[in-house]
Amino acid sequence: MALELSLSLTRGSFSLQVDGRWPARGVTALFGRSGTGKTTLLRCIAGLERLPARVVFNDTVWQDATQFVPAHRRSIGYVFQEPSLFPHYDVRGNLEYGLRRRAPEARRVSLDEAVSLLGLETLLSHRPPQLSGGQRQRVAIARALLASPRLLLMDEPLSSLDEISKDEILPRLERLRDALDIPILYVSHALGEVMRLADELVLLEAGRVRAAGPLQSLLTRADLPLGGFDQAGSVLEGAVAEHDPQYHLSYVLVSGGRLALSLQALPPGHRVRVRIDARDVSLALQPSQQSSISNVLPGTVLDLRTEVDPAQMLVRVKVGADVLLARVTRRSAVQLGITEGMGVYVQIKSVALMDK
Amino acid sequence: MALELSLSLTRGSFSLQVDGRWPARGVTALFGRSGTGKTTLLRCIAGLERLPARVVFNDTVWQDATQFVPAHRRSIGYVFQEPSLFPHYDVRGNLEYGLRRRAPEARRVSLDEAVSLLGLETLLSHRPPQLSGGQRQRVAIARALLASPRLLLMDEPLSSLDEISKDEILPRLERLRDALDIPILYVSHALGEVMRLADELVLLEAGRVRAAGPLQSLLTRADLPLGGFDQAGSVLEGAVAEHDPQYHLSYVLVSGGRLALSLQALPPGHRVRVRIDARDVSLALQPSQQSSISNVLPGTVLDLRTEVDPAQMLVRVKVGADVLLARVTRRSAVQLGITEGMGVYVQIKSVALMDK
Amino acid sequence: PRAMAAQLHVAVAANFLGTLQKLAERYRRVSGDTLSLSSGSTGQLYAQIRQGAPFDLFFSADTQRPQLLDSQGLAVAGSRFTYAVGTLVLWSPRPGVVDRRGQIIRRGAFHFIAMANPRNAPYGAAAQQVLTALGQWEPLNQEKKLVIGADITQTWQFAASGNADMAFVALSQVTGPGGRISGSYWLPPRSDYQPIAQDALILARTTQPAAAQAFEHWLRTSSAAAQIIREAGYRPGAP
Amino acid sequence: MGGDDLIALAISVRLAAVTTALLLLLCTPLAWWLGTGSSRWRAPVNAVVSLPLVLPPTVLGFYLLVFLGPQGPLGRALTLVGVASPAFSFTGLVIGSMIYSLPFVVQPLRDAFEGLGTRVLEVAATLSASPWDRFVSVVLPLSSRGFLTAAVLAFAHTLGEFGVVLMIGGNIPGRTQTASIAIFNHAETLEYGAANRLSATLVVIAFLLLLTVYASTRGRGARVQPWRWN
Amino acid sequence: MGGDDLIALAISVRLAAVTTALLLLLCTPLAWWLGTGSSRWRAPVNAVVSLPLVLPPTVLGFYLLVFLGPQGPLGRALTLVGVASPAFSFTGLVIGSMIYSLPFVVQPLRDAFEGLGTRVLEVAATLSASPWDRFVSVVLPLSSRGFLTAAVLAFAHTLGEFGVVLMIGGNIPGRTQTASIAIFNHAETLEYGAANRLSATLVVIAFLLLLTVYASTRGRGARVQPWRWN
Ligand SMILES: Nc1ncnc2c1ncn2[C@@H]1O[C@H](COP(=O)(O)OP(=O)(O)OP(=O)(O)O)[C@@H](O)[C@H]1O
Ligand SMILES: Nc1ncnc2c1ncn2[C@@H]1O[C@H](COP(=O)(O)OP(=O)(O)OP(=O)(O)O)[C@@H](O)[C@H]1O
Ligand SMILES: [Mg+2]
Ligand SMILES: [Mg+2]
Repeated sequence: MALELSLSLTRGSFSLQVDGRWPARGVTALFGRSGTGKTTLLRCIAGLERLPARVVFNDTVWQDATQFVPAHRRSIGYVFQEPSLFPHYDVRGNLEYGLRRRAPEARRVSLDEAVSLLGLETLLSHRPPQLSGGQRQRVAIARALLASPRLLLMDEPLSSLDEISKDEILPRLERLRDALDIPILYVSHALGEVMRLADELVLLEAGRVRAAGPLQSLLTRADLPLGGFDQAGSVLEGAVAEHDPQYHLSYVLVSGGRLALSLQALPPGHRVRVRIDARDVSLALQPSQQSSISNVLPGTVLDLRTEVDPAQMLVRVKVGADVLLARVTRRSAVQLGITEGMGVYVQIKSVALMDK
Repeated sequence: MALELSLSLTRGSFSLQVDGRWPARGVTALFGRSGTGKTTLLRCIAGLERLPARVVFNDTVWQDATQFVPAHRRSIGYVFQEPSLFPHYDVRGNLEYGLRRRAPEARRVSLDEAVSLLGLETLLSHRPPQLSGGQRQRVAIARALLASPRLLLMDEPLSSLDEISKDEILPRLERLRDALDIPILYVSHALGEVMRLADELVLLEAGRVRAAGPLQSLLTRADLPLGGFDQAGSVLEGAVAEHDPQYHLSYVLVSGGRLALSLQALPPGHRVRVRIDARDVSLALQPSQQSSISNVLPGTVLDLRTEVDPAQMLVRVKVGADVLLARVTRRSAVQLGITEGMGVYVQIKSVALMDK
Repeated sequence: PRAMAAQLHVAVAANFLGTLQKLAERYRRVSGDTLSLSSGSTGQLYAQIRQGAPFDLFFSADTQRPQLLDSQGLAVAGSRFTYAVGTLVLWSPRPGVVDRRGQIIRRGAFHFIAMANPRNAPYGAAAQQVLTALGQWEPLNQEKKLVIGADITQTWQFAASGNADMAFVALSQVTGPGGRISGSYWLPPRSDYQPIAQDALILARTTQPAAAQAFEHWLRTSSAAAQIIREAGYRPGAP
Repeated sequence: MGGDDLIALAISVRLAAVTTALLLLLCTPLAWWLGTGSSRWRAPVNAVVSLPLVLPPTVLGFYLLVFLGPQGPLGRALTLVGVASPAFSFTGLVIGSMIYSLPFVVQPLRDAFEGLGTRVLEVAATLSASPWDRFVSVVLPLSSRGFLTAAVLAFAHTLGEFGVVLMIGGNIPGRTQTASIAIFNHAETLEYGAANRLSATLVVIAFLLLLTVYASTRGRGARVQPWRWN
Repeated sequence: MGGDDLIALAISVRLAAVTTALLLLLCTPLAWWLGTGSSRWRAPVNAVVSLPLVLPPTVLGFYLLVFLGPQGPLGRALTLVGVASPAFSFTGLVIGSMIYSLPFVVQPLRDAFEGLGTRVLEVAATLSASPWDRFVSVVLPLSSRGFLTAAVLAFAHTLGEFGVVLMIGGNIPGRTQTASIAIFNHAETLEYGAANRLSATLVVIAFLLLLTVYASTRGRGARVQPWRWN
């Protein structure tokens, strides 16, 4: 399953040139600054821009020099950057619009599922002007899901939602994605959201793909600007080792050792991915005792890099077969005498499971 | 300077009841979940909803039982949740709309300032449909600023902006706010943004004010849900003590001791506020050596609280006269034997200055 | 005899407009006075006059409306006279359609006969009388073969455009230069319909009674005027 | 009011209804093209659409009559295929009224379509709605205001139309004599009482009809529309 | 083409221009109220606005004449204050044309205003624009399509109007004889050549005018409008 793209478009001084073949499975995050062409790219994939391009989804040619499958026959779901609800329908009408246009046997999400997934129970008879910004966004997501698409395009779908709603919706969305196996192309500015959700990452810069590939490998690459983000971090593969119900902890074995994280309802041996943010990682020369930091693994410093803020340094540490990022002050780096190749202990304050 | 509000409104099953007097200085954050009435409240203050209410701004009665100052005479700036640009003007026309309607002597922001503040230099001749979502939002902010308002209402103004743009815009906005002394009422879902920007916090829940007061005091209050947020933390008052140019560090004296943070161009003695996130704080029984964690202060445990995730605990620690939040695993808390009244060392991985 | 040439405002029934234009031109040459002609249907002009329209003279297409105005005191006493008497003709623009004896009406080999509205147009009333005399009024009405023009011009247009096979129109409409008539036609016997007299009068509101009377006098007595009227296909009224 | 007047009234209402329905049907594609297309022929076609208004109705009617008549281009063509000329028939009335009321239908519809914007259609397309489906489920309801105005103008204008109708219909009682012609006839023959009665009836019928339409439809339209994110 | 025809043409164009301008001016507030107000009188007023169309023009003209004439209620009142009755004058033509073209102006404007939505006005208000300022700087440009349609319909319709104008103006050459009446006169006197020439001139003038208007304005309108966030 893959999405093959080749397009080139110029609008005034802006130009978008994309050539690539990205796996269409799980969540592919489209990450880039404002105005780099993320929305434009989604529109091209959806068939909303008429321009010479080549778009192939899972071996179905959607567009090339000789043919153009119009948007309504591409079986996509599109959550627009602005919620764009139908003003002449209430919430239920909006939700049913796409649902009705799928044959019953092709429906993979029921109205009730979508409604409870996005917490719309009390809003069904509201008209769009009677909704708050975040409520509108949730309706738009539910509407797209109910079209049972083969590919879901989401343009910053959670930007107007509060953390609690996000925390509620994201895991359910992830489960739905896995259950239904709908690949998602997900535009976001928030690296945190991306790290949490994405399997693949496409990094756009000024209309060009700067890098594309599995999230893990891109996050810790020294040549990409991702380390500079507040929420920079790394993603590790591992397997559930055991559970500690007393402290509500689960242990995950990664290449470099054992990590404790919040209790998960997963059988031992289950393969998981965990996320470790650079800001949660500190370095020590000895494994500390008597600290609340519970995860400490030995590693080897790969390199140090100055950040935008000269008081900070980003240290890449090889832990087992993985690379972790650690953000430390320059003073600490000097005082601890951190140099390339040196052995250190990484103290990890917090490890998050990426629902996989 | 204060904003006095007293209003009550019912729409279907939603009701908004607000009574309060909030200081109108610096940034007051309006924080609350989606659909709790933040937008509705801003609209009432702006004079966009005709309803019985009492609104007094700096001793000017904007609205009470006998009078109603219409929106265009309230001298407000309003950044709507949807950018809402004028479709019949290009970016320059949108920006000039409010500017032109201020007498030249009353203008406090010039077009060039606003343009460079929000990075709109290359977009001036674009029409709204030729802008990306984030660009539209930036234009809307600049437009509101150029109206030189006496009160600025901002409804999630940065929701479509990437971190880098936010990091560029926020400090400049803060400086402008201080230079011009325009009070800002700032709606946001993102606790991080709020902690960074706000002086005062108003916590809305289902149409009611749950709590209102200075940011610092609210953040660490045990009875409020703010500790439960991923980005929970605390804000401390302090004064610049000295600088360390070698490591690009500045030292700030807070009630509990000395904190190192990124070098600031501030004279010693300058009063500042610093932000410390709960996730950046770990606890230890002894001050650690040989760790990259550079800020360690002694303190006393006030209380422990279980979080939504049972594997985590939120510990409130008295450090000098301040209260810090620390997020630790339940296991660590038990292993370290943390109890109320116990003396601990707080290890602070990262301290952020709040441009004040 | 008068110091300045007058301008008279004349309301004229549409069917006589062309003829009155010629008369006015001639009169201007003999008297220096000019006529400004406002045409319309008789009913409309009548309504306007009752509402105080600024006309000096009124040339009606019938005798009824002038009589009414006279009795309402809106006319200069004694000024009403018959300026022309029309002749009805059944006409088709195509040769060989209308026979010289009007048998075609009885034969019924046509789709439509056009005629003016008998209730307000004198030519329409005359046509109805002719059809009644032929015993065809009822049957043609039943078969809906009669198309009714609002006025005699429209009736002519129905036939001229070929949509009606033939039409009862005024002889004045189909008389070309030199008295030639194109197409085919039938002149019903005058005994079959009442004379189509058209009356004129001077309006009481006129501000130029002398000039108006002078024109009326010229029209009633001048042989040149009678000649023009005759050439247009009318018979002049009794002097 | 006489029986003839009642019949004329019925013909008028029927004519107005048929004309309005046909015009809405035929003008929708034209207005769509004018409102959303990008051809450079749009400006001239827009201009041409308004031209039927420029000529006095009787004159327009006369030209139509010539065009439709046995010697006219269309009339001749019709005769060749064995169809009777529509002059002096109800069909003729409908044709004439349609031509004359064309601008009243095209222009409001065009404005409505132009004002729709593309976003709602894009959303519908991503929800698998085919172009026709989009038209029915999105364009129609969101242009209801334009359709209402078009229908009201066409209907009212056809009720009152007189010149074209008289010319092309031939004022045949019971067949092509409409209420407007009947009123005109009454007025011409000084039957002002009858004219007033028929006028009043026409006005009252029209008023009640329009009132019903506006009272029911406006409300809905208003609820749907004031909300826009522009 | 004779001098009289040229004069009639000039009167027609002037009448259409004056009527259109006055109608746009007067109907804007009415249409605004109809389009954005919430009074329960809106439906009946909406219905009444369309009624001038329902009567045949000559009949409407007749009633107007009765009303405005020296014996009519308004005419008599005017005479009392020393103003001449507007019947049979250019003023009368303007009044008659305005009444008859009223619906063509009110309805497109109302639709345009109704379609604006409240958001742009709110934004303008928060940028210190007074209601009048908002109207000029936001409502007018964003309703340009409605104004254009209203103007085109009113102008074209007044050019071709015949019945009302004939009745209330009295067909006085050089004063109230418009081109449409002149064409009618030519047809009455069987001067079909002259009628055709004048008709053609009228149509060509109107076409060129409309073409210019559409070619210049439409383009702008189209650039502004297709973008909407709804
Ligand atoms: N007609 C045009 N002329 C010039 N530039 C244009 C035109 N249309 C679009 N652009 C530019 O195209 C770029 C891409 O816009 P796009 O909406 O795809 O950005 P984006 O990545 O989605 O940004 P955001 O995150 O802010 O939504 C923008 O920089 C915009 O200014
Ligand atoms: N007419 C109505 N009937 C019922 N509920 C309504 C109506 N109008 C608004 N509401 C409700 O009012 C609430 C407040 O909306 P508001 O836009 O103020 O929320 P908000 O705090 O700005 O949310 P968000 O962060 O999502 O923008 C919403 O829950 C909405 O559903
Ligand atoms: Mg975008
Ligand atoms: Mg909101």
